[in-house]
Amino acid sequence: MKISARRVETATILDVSGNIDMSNSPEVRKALLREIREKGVTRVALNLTGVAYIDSSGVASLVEGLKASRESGSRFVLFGLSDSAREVLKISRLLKLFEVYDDETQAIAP
Amino acid sequence: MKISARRVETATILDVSGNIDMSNSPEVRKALLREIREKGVTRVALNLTGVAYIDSSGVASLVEGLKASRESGSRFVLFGLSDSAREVLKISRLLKLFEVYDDETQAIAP
Amino acid sequence: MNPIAAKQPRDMNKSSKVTRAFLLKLELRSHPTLLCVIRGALQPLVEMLGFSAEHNREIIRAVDEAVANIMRHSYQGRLDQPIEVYCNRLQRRTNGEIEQGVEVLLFDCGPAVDTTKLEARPLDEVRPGGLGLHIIRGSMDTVQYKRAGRLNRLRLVKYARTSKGECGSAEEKPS
Amino acid sequence: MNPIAAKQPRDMNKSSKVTRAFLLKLELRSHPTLLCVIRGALQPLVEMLGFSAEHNREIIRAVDEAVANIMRHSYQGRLDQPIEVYCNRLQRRTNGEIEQGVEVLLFDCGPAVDTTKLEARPLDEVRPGGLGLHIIRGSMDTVQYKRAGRLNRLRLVKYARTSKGECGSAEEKPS
Ligand SMILES: Nc1ncnc2c1ncn2[C@@H]1O[C@H](COP(=O)(O)OP(=O)(O)O)[C@@H](O)[C@H]1O
Ligand SMILES: Nc1ncnc2c1ncn2[C@@H]1O[C@H](COP(=O)(O)OP(=O)(O)O)[C@@H](O)[C@H]1O
Repeated sequence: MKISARRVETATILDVSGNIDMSNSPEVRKALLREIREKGVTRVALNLTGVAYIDSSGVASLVEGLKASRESGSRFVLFGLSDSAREVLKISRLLKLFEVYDDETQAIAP
Repeated sequence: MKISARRVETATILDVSGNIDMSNSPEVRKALLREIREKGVTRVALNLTGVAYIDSSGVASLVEGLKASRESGSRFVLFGLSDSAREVLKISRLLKLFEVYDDETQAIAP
Repeated sequence: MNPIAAKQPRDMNKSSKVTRAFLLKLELRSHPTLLCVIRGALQPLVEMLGFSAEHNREIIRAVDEAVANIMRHSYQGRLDQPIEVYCNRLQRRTNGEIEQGVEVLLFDCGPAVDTTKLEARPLDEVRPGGLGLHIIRGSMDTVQYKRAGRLNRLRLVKYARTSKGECGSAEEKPS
Repeated sequence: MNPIAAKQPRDMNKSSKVTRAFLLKLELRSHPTLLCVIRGALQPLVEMLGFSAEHNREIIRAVDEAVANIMRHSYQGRLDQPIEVYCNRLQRRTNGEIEQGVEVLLFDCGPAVDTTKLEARPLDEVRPGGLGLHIIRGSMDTVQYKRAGRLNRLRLVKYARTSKGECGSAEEKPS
């Protein structure tokens, strides 16, 4: 799993590739919280295009990201979900809780 | 592994997807020989774009295809090779023996 | 040496209409970086059995979550403890139709699972964690925890629906 | 019940500078449709060990060809015979540098391999077949066939080259 951040105006896009499971979800959590709490960032978009699989510990990291963004008054959005990622959010009854977009353009549109 | 044939003028394109190994290389061999021996077909192009892995039994099927095409006076060409497919042909010293193209347009160009 | 090795389950041939064929056994340690190895082995295996792509993903997800729970709870994060995964192909005859299924058995040597703690939490509260059991139960037809001697055994079973069932399961469940 | 199960190899700890850690054991039957399961398990495993993508593919290819040979030659196409695959992580110290390696041990219960037949054929003749051994030997650092009691054991070892070696191996071999 690799994760890296890029800045597009006042949004940060976090690109992840590889699978997210118990072995690396703490890294995802750390990167998410760091970017969300960064000053001046109004939106953090997590790019899951390169992620085929997310387990429940990965989902837990996303929920932590969401809570942190609510605290800091910024937006946390997801895009590029695989069928598997969508299913695990759905079965966890969290799909409607997240702002989910198809692609980057939509995810960072004003 | 799935294999299907389509006709483009006097050429036949065989699209394969999945991996080719000992469990299914006889199917590949059969499909290849059938198309190569088909009357009026001047060229058979094997589309390996969807094939990540070929083992030595798959390579053996390709060699049989090549021999059959020489017998029938037609051409047998490959395109869309993955790194792995290229490597197994190279290590078998067969890469130079085959006509290998990058894509379909080149593979069926007159 | 390995206490698990001798304990191949022999108690599962009771059900008369179900036939069972051994497909694969995996032995590994309780290190989370090995979860991807289990998924990598299981993916082509369940694909072979004729499950739909969505059912494949459910099976992989359930096994992954169940092994993660063994690592986290049964072994409390220790990285070098033994885990065994057995995969069997099942066939059963229902109403004259043959259904293909898969049975995954997970063994660990941790302390007996406290079954009163095996509670999937209600999902209306939004908080991280506590989703694993919910995912496992929602993905498989059978989820059975059992103490077998000094081992914990988790039995997961899922059948591929027949064409009739396939339609039924394609419907959206009310949520 | 399984004759292989009791025969875990214990003869490999002789070399003093090499440390070995168990990673994975796979047990399966000699059915070619299971080759993809072995590749599926090994791929993430060797990826973890820090091999280059090309070396990863070489290891997977060697193991796949070796298991195919067991199915074809040792078991003569019978589909229900036992095969065991052990994967160990190796570390060795050469010139003060630590090299990561992988050891794959394959066991089968077929008749003793006739080592005089283990001949990779010359490649100048173009004909189908006879490529497996050539691929296995060209992909791994060590390829050792050995009779171990009533079992055949094939030992495959490959080390990830250190940064120095990496440059060297990137050169085209003369062909
Ligand atoms: N293999 C196991 N061994 C022991 N306890 C378990 C096991 N699996 C689950 N549990 C118990 O069930 C609870 C719920 O598990 P789960 O839904 O996966 O959520 P989480 O792992 O995030 O707590 C766990 O907190 C634990 O107490
Ligand atoms: N596991 C094995 N058991 C017995 N004989 C083997 C085994 N592997 C290889 N051989 C022998 O080595 C020969 C060369 O093998 P290989 O190069 O893989 O080509 P092929 O399998 O196409 O014959 C085989 O024909 C067989 O006689």
